[in-house]
Amino acid sequence: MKKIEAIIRTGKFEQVNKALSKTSCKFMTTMEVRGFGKETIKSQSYRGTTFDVGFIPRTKIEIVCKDDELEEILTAIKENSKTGEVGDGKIFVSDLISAYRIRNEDRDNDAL
Amino acid sequence: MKKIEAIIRTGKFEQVNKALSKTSCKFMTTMEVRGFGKETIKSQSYRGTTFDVGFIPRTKIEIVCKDDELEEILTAIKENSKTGEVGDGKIFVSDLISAYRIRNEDRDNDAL
Amino acid sequence: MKKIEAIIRTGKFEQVNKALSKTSCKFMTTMEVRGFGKETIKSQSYRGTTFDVGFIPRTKIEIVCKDDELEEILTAIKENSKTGEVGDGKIFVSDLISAYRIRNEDRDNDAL
Amino acid sequence: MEEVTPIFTVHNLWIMIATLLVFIMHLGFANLEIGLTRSKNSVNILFKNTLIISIGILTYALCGFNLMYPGEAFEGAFFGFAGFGISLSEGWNTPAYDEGYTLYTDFIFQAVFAATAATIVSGAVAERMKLIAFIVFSFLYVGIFYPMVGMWSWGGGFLDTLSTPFYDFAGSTLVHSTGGWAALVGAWMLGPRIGKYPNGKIIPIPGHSLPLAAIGVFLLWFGWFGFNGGSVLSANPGEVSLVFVTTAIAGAAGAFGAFFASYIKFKTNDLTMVLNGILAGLVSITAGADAMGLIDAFIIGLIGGIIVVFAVVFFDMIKIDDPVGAISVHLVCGIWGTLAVGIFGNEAGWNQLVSQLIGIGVVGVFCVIGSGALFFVIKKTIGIRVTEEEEIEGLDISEHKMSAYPEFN
Amino acid sequence: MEEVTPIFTVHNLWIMIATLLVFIMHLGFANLEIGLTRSKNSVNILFKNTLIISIGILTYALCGFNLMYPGEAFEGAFFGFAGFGISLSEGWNTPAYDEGYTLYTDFIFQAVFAATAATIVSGAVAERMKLIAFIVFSFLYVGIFYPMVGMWSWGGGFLDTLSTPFYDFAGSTLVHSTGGWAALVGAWMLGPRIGKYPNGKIIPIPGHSLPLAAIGVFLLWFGWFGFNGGSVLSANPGEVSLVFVTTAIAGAAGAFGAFFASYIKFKTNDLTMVLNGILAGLVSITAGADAMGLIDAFIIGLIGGIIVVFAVVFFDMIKIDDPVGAISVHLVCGIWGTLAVGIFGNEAGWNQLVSQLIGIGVVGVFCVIGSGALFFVIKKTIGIRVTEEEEIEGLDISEHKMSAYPEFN
Amino acid sequence: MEEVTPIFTVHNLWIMIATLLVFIMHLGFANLEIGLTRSKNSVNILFKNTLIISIGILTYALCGFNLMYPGEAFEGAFFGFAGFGISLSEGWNTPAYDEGYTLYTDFIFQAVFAATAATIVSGAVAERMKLIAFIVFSFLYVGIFYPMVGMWSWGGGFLDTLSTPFYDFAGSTLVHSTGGWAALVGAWMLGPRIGKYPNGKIIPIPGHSLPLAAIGVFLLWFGWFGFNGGSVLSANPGEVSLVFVTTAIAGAAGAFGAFFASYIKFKTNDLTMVLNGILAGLVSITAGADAMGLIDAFIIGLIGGIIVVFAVVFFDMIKIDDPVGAISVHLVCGIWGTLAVGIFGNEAGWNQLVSQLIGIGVVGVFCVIGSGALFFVIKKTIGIRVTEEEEIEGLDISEHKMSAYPEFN
Ligand SMILES: Nc1ncnc2c1ncn2[C@@H]1O[C@H](COP(=O)(O)OP(=O)(O)O)[C@@H](O)[C@H]1O
Ligand SMILES: Nc1ncnc2c1ncn2[C@@H]1O[C@H](COP(=O)(O)OP(=O)(O)O)[C@@H](O)[C@H]1O
Ligand SMILES: Nc1ncnc2c1ncn2[C@@H]1O[C@H](COP(=O)(O)OP(=O)(O)O)[C@@H](O)[C@H]1O
Repeated sequence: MKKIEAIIRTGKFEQVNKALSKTSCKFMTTMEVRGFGKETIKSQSYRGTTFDVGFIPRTKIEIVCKDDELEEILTAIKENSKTGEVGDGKIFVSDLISAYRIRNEDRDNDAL
Repeated sequence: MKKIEAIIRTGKFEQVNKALSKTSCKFMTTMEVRGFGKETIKSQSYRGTTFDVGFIPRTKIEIVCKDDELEEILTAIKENSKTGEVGDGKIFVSDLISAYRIRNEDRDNDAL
Repeated sequence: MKKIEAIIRTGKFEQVNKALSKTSCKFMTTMEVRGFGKETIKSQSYRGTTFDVGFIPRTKIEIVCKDDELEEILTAIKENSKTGEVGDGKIFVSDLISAYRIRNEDRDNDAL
Repeated sequence: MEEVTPIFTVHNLWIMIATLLVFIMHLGFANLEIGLTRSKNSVNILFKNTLIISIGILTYALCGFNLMYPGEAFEGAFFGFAGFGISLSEGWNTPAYDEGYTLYTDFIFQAVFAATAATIVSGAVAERMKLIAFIVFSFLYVGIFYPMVGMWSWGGGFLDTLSTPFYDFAGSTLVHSTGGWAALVGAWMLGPRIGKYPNGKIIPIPGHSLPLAAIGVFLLWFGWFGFNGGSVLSANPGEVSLVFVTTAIAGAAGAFGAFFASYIKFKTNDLTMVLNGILAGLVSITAGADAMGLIDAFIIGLIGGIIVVFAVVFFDMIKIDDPVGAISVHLVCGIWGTLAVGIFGNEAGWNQLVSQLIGIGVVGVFCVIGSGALFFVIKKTIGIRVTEEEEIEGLDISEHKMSAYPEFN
Repeated sequence: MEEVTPIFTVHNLWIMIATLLVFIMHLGFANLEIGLTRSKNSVNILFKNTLIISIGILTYALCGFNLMYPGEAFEGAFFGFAGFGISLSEGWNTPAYDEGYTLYTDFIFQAVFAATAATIVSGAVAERMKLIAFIVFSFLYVGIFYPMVGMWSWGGGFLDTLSTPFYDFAGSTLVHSTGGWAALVGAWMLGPRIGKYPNGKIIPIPGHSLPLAAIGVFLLWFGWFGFNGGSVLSANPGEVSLVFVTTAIAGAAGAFGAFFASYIKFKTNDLTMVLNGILAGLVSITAGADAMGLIDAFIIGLIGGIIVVFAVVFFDMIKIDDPVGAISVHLVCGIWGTLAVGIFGNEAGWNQLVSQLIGIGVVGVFCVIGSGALFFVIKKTIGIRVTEEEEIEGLDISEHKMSAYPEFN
Repeated sequence: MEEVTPIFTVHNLWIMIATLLVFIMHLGFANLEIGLTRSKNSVNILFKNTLIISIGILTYALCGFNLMYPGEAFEGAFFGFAGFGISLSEGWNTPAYDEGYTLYTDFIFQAVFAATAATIVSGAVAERMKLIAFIVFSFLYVGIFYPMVGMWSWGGGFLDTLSTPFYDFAGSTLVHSTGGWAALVGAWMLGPRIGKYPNGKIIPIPGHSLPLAAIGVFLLWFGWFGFNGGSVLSANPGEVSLVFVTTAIAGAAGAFGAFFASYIKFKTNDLTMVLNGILAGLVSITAGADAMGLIDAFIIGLIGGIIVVFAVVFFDMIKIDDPVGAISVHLVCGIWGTLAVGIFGNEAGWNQLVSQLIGIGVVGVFCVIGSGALFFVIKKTIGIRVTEEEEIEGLDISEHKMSAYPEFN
């Protein structure tokens, strides 16, 4: 099993979500995060002073999948979250030891 | 050391929290996440149009523990977050290389 | 590649951020989390009843870095998030299999 | 037919403006109630509060007005009814109807008052009562029970023909306690919200927006100048300005009463208690706002503010779960304010105190039985409380399929 | 020179207070509009709404007042203008000017009305129109088009000199439809918000704060008593109190109309529909608030509340994206209310109905062409819609470099 | 004893209504202040603002009223006091007391004014001043210093007996600058909020809710019609309606002044600047609201709106941290408005300008010394600023153990 963590543009989420629903990935968990990176930050202004907010709101997607599903999912995310501009984000993959479905006794690959 | 990531029903959090406090797990980090999965989504309605919000608010628990504490903690989470209905959530376990306590020089198992 | 997850005092974030910008870490992702731990919780009060909120708002920093950058980054975080009081937080390190830059075809170390 | 004189026009204008001030109190109630409850029930509360004012106006036109003011034929009676609808008597728009207002002004001023009684209940049963059950309850309580009680004193009924008539200037008992008793019965019959009193402990359920709660209280205080000031039923400069001053002082004293009481008791500067303290002071002065001096008003308000702190604690102790403190504010301070008329100010005296006790008692018994019967019948028929699952999910989604703040949770 | 009598002072006082009530409606509009849209556009909306009221007051002083009330010389005309600025006629502050108010009271009451027309448009074009385009539009629409239309009936123009004069008491057509037509044209020319109608489906874009929306509606209802009540143009007790009652009843009936209609149609208790229903009832009664009985007001409001539900669905069906329902409320119910004057109440009759139709038609044609031309010229010159990127990011950041709730997102 | 005439009743009614309008300004101040600060301090601010209005009413009854209006015996004096409490003179509720109002109306109108002075300070010292220190300050500043200053001009004191009396119609100096000077001294003595000026840079600390800030400004503008209009001290149609118009125009012009100034200076459409601009226009017109023509009002407001933008920048430059811009709005524009009386309108002239300068100077010196002494004594005794840790955590938790929005952070 692999764990995919993708940090993407919040505005691209809908598109990625739609693309993923056509892959073997049927589950995911997302959260709002703040990205600090190379991206060009839009500066804000308040009462005459301009300031950089320093971060950009991003969406993080976490998916745990079987090893053989990995490529398909990675491709779906990459293709659909891409604009080609700086700030498109990153995808990280790591190993998972075990997985459990809380509802019943399913484990590991069965639990996904 | 192992890292446990559990995605559970937000409404079950209190119960899990109470159960965990009776295990050797004395620390955890939680965050609000959005779960996309098999669960039956309650549809919402706005000005005459019904729509699926697509996700369900879930709570994610992250716990880093010693290898020998793993089972106990897993059991506590599983038993207390279970309703038996679709949507109960998942638990994922992965390996950890090292851990540090910021306050002092404790490392790895000592730092937990 | 290594993945660093640091859970720090929210009030220390600015300082850590500034320190990190002087290391080879140029990217990170942060999120608001709730920490349950040994920290002394300030109790709140509402309409005559005192209660413990049970958690403390914390900031979680996630950084993926090359293996040889690890120490430098860890040191920067540790030194700048420390107060010496209970509740300073933890840093966890785990292994990463692969990384991708969404914008182009960069992989792994190149993608960071 | 009498002429429309300048003075009649002024008096009438003031009562119309007082109507607006009482109207905006409903926004105050709505804000206070959503502020002191969780965001997962805000749509439900706004829905209820929006309908209550509408129900109040419509039922009062249908029957309430003629139940409350059935006319001289029913003097000293327990019940009277002058028929459905509002019929225009001759001279309805001249001083022949009343020195201070036209028939329609009279009606609309009383109508916005009426809805108040149900709004008070709304706060106490919040976060767990079924929408449809609450709507049915409001229709009947505002349309029938409230005007019946009002008739006893303001409509010339039996409390008004006691040898020393029961004195309730702007409704500490007739409005606030009438709502408060039903709030008590409702909160008791519903039982507490899930998680409020687990294993006998008290777990606070903090309201989701104290700014909204504070906005609510400011608007209520603002409107109260119309609630009390309009009850003079004319723009008489001396009387209305006295009522303004007593209302202002009692509210301010209530704030300090609650501030000190909660600081001494809990060692904390609890904003929600100060907000309740202001309302407590206002409810307390309502029965005698035109009969008190400045120092009387100060003492009455101060004591009201102190009482409300202990009342909130008391109801928590006996496990009556009242999310916004409506019972403590409107019932307990309503009783205190009504009694205060017999103790302080122009009307003070043993006879008056006895009449006040009679009024409080009769209204209390009637409201408890009346609202109890209503709630009971509703419970047995359409059901009164949402399911546990619905309550945990929040009434906004379960009753309305909507979220109050869709972007924030 | 005539003397300042007590009765003149009362009348004038009421119109000044009505001015304040209409003024606070602008806060109501602002709250409703930000409540029903996304938080990423709230600063933009508040900016627009803050400027609109300022624009209304300033342009009305510059030319609006003298366009709308050019004086007897232009009786029966289509256009008239008495020159820039406000000049003080002799006796401007005595009954010689008018039995009910001074010149300045007249001016300021009319000025706060004027801004309403542009505010209505604001809601329909929200979340995608360029700030500068909207400001330019408001200046011209409020400063020139609105007073021209108003002149036709209220200023003694040709609609007022029909054999059966067009009857629009407080402006169902002259204010609400005038705003509503421009809202329709604007929403149509702009096209829908990104993501509202993908592939022909309707995807709701929920407003970010229903509490703010509800506060807005309460404030609007509150202010409407001044909008309608002030339009009596004196404090006449009988007339103003009647208007209060019809306004209250129509609003309440509108709430129930929308409640039932949306429950039957969608099986849901939709708060936003009930809120729109109240406004629908209020817009509907506005044209005949002084000419209806209580039952008339109830029926008119109820139908208004029902209509608005179907209108919202209809405009979504034809893909006119109106975030707050402004077109349904102000245009559709404005038309309904204007027609209702020919059907119910004192003025009812065929001749009246024909006059109402003429008025509706003429105003409609003029406003569609006028606002269409305005929007077209603006589109071709400074551009009318923000870029796709700006819209997705939100107008707060792209137009103002600010965030409405910097801590929450 | 003189009779209660219709005209007396109207005048008195208007002053009572103006009282309500000024009262609701306190809700406006509260909203503006929490909107422009961080959510971790909202409970604290609401607590302060709720107590200030209560403190204002109570201290004004205790001694303020009799300090401010000590009676003819103290004509031309620097200090006078007619004893504690409010004693009812004979004829207090007839024109014998005053042609325009009863004693109680007079008292309550002045009392709600009084609290304004402390509220202004509240904004400038927000997010770092100790609660108890602020409460003690408010008691003394509102109870003693404010009425002393007011007495000099409105109470017949020495500024009123200058050969050309100092002219401050509704209090640009007597209310706004009096608050503003203390705001300046307080903000200076407290020092800036942590993180506002690190290493000499300016780091903006954005307010957490611009919708609340905008609601606040709308309510303030609304209330200002009572603040200025009530200061006519009668319902005189010509005078009050003129004041309404100048107040409306100055506020609108202030919005545009700030809009243009901040756009030209910063190339941004800053909502907070436009909001401050409206208030700037209003403060500026306050001193001469009854003495200006429409064009005067426009110019005064416009300049006020421009000034406020530069003032905000200036105070940031000299590192006086004023979270809501209170000093810029109330002090700087208060001075401008007071001077404007000598430059524009009926009172303009060299002598008047000199008197205005004297008034501004004397009040300034007195308020700086007075509030400085007060703050100093408080600092040395109970302490004035919360600890660094408390400030970072937020005053809501550290001073109140509560969170304003417990669900959202
Ligand atoms: N090494 C990293 N560790 C953690 N988060 C990262 C890392 N690199 C990028 N991110 C996240 O991804 C977001 C986009 O990254 P960025 O480098 O700007 O994309 P790109 O390289 O395509 O321009 C960042 O805002 C940050 O949240
Ligand atoms: N493979 C996965 N990767 C990431 N998150 C997942 C995965 N599977 C489930 N989840 C999370 O767990 C939640 C509940 O999962 P679900 O499959 O509905 O539970 P069950 O299988 O018990 O019905 C989902 O909403 C999602 O947030
Ligand atoms: N084993 C753990 N697993 C997950 N999160 C942890 C763990 N230990 C600590 N944390 C997080 O770190 C925060 C601070 O930890 P704490 O133990 O109080 O620090 P310290 O040991 O320095 O006093 C906790 O609130 C929690 O969020």
